[in-house]
Amino acid sequence: MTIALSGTELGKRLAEKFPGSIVESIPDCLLVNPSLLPEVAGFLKDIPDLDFNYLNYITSVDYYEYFEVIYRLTSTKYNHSIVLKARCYDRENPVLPSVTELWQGANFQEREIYDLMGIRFEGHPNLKRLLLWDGFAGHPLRKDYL
Amino acid sequence: MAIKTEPFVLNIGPVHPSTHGVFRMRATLDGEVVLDIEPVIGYLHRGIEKLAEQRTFTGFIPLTDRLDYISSMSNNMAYCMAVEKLAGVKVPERAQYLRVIIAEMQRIANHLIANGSFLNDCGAYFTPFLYMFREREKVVDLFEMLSGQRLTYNFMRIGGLSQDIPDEFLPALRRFLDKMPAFIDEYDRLLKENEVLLARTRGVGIITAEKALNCSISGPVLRSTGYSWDLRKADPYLLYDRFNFDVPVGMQGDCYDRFRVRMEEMRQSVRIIEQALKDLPLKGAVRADVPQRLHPPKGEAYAHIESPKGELGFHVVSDNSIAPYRVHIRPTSLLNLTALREMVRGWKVADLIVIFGSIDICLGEVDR
Amino acid sequence: MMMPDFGTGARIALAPLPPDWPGGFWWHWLFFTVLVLAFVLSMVMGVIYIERRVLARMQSRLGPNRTGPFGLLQAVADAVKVLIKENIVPAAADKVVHWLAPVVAFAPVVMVFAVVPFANGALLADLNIGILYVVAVSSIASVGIFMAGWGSSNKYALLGGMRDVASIVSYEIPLVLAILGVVLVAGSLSLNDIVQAQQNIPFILVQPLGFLLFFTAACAEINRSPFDLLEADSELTAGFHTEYSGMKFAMFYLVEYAEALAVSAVVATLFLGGWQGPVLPPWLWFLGKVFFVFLVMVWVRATMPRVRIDQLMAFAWKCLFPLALLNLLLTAAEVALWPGAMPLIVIPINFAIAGLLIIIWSKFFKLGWGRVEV
Amino acid sequence: MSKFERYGLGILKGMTVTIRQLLLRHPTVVQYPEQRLNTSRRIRGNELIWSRERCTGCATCAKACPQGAIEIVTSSNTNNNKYEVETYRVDTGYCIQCGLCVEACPYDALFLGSSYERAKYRRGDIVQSDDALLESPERPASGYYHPRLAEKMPEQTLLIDKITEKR
Repeated sequence: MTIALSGTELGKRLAEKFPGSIVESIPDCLLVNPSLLPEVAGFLKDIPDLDFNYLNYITSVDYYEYFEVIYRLTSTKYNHSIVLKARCYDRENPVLPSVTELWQGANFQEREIYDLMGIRFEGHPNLKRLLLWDGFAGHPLRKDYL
Repeated sequence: MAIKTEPFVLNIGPVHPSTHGVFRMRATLDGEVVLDIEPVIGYLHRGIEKLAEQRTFTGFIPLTDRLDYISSMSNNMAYCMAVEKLAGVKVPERAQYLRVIIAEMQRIANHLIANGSFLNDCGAYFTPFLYMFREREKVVDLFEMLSGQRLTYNFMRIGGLSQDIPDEFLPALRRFLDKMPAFIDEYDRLLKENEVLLARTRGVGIITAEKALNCSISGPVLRSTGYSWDLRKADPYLLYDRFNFDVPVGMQGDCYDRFRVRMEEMRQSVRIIEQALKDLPLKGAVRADVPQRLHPPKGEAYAHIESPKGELGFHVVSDNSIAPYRVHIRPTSLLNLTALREMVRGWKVADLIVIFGSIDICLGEVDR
Repeated sequence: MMMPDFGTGARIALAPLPPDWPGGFWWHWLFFTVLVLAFVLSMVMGVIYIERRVLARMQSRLGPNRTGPFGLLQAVADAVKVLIKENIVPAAADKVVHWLAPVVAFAPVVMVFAVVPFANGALLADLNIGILYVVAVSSIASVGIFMAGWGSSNKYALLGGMRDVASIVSYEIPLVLAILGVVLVAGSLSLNDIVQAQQNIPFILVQPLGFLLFFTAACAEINRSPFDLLEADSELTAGFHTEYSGMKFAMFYLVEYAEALAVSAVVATLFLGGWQGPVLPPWLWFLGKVFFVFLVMVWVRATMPRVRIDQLMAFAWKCLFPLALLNLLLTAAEVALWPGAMPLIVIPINFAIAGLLIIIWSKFFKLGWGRVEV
Repeated sequence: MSKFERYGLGILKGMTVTIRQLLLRHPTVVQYPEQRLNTSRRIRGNELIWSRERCTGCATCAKACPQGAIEIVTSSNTNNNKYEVETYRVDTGYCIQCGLCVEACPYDALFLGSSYERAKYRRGDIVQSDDALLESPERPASGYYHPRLAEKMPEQTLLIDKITEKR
């Protein structure tokens, strides 16, 4: 059984290591400060006793006030998982750092999120629209897209 | 003096016999050698995730059929499991057993198509393809008996199955199971040791386990690298912890291993179904009491299953209305394509097709 | 009746040629040319029918069964359909080459049948260099195929044409070397003489390795599966004839099967004793053998995956070519040192040598992998 | 490096399978227009079948339809305190035969058709309403979600029970 790690415990550890990186830590997930996301994700991936080597998926949800990007990480070695969340409050030009460097599997998914939700991922090697064609007006998965 | 050559761009797809749908690759070739490819997808994009936001929780189930249309039952099941997790619905045991049986039947059907079209891509002129379709037809017949349709089953419901199985289903399934292993042996006899197939697929398109994990690859493609990661074992959903089965893994992660892993998985699926049939409760409800206009509490849930192609998951967000606030589908096929570029570089055009075929994608799921 | 002598140099008495057709040489020529053409075209329909039905049955299907009794007229119906189809020439195509290609491909295939004996002496031209003529003429078809690939201005077609040229050039060599073994044993280049030399023992028993080499190389030469790279439908959509439609496509289709028929006829002539056989009339024996060889081709096609282009070339140069050279050497040695050898001794020896060589070469010869660092 | 380790024996092994299929087995083929198989008892066929008598006009089906293909217009009849269905219209072109409306109907007034060759020549014909939706000999109802109806239907022909045909 994949154990869902408690966000509160991991959050404490991360807050010590990277001050200001954790906005909120609840049992279900860790809410990460977007500016420190690559550091936190890299720590989670590289530290031997966590070893989150597998990125299940990235998705994004539009909550009107902010965009929430959700990362689910799994360690295939220890068989545990954690959910990271990052929020973008800027609706006009939402930007998040890319995690493609850490997990290549993020490549297509970040492009998809850029395409459908309009969140730009900085540091992505090839940030183009994935599903829709270039020049498509708007980002369909936003709640205000009609 | 060396001859001056320059690479040329070959456009493969979106309409091409072996891109399994409307996948397009811009391949840069040096003679026959693939220097680089750029996958272009989106030709089948229907905006299913957006459509979900305008449908009720139940009303979205028929649309999940259209994701990976080769294995619709798995899609239905994954979505229903996510909503069940969200709404806290307890599925009756009989329904869970039936779900296991159906999911494994679906795995057999999917792997038959995957291997058949893979061998067809290798150039075996339709013989293995048609042999495998013949067996798949039998599975589809059984699904037709259950759900009334042959491709878009729409059989799972939130809290169980849409209807109980008909009386003639179990004897028919038993007859199918009795014959299936012999047919798998026949496929093995047909091409498993064929020298030409070995030459074409051994060592071709190798991917290492670390690379595969880093690229979020799952399913038979990951297991072919020798890394045993199967959600049925790693994160047992339904009743998979009650069954005794093996997870076949490959040796080095080449096309031949992927082919072999799928063949072995079919054998294991037959094993699982036989065990499930033994334990299946003969009477009992197949559907929990779920209101037709379900509105789960506010929150989000993610449920994943080991679909035939890999980890298929649904991330469902609810805002306590009758429609999901957001549905995200973890697209197995799309993520399995992540490493395609690394896998095909330096191989020939013919290998490009073989490697692509061995990944076994379904464009309905890639583009959604 | 003479005993077959394995290349002792003694001339085999030529059977009397059939009487000249009244009206002189040109009438004779015209009549038999038309006859051979008609034969080829009708036989091609036959082999298309056989291929489709047998392949279908091997694939657990029925095959064409709607037009005519047992679907016998399917090829006719297809021909009529294809005749009334629109002829599409791509705008960027080299028009002349595009037009000429099917003709260039078709003509030499029919010409092969000029020297194939249907019965004793029943052949259009009893060339004393018959087999050389077959080899020379049959490879012209690849010029037509390359013209089609080049003239279509289509990348798939070009790749297909390139593959064809590469494979033809490579496979011509083992093909000829395998034929040379037969020629050494028979002591003649004329196909009729070769058939007559097989009166008691067909050469497949005397030359088992030569037969395998010839059959493989010929399959590659005419692009039958598993060497059907130039129209590899899963890779190159339709290869060289991607841009062809209507009757020009039908010509290529015809070429494909006429080539298969020609190779079957040559195999039957060289290795299976041609028209020789008891009881039944010679032409029936010949046809039966041709169809049998063709059936084997269909059988192989139903089973085998396709090889890759570099494996195709490697197979020709690293496997078939040395084996063919060895075969030629051994045959020459046998013929020179042991001219009057009893066939009963030679046959097992040759089979043993063939088996041994194949096993040894299997150890040496490797396929697969082959990634190029880019 | 992989090699021809089995000297072509693997190829010969494969060829025995194909020749066995040619000589010993029957093709697995159904000659469709002449030879028809019994479809599933629960077949979700081409058209929706509606029962005017049982329908109360509650519009549960219209709400359950994920495609919005069902349109229902009712008027209230004050005399006997009842809804009356004025129009029941299905756009078959939108219909995906998911069967959710049949499941949703609380009065068993909806059925899926069990016929499957119901292509239309005109676009107008695919929008069906009222009397065109009733059950008729060309439009038999299927047993989907109606077990009692399913029992009466002929048993499904299964490929497992060997559908073969001699040449």
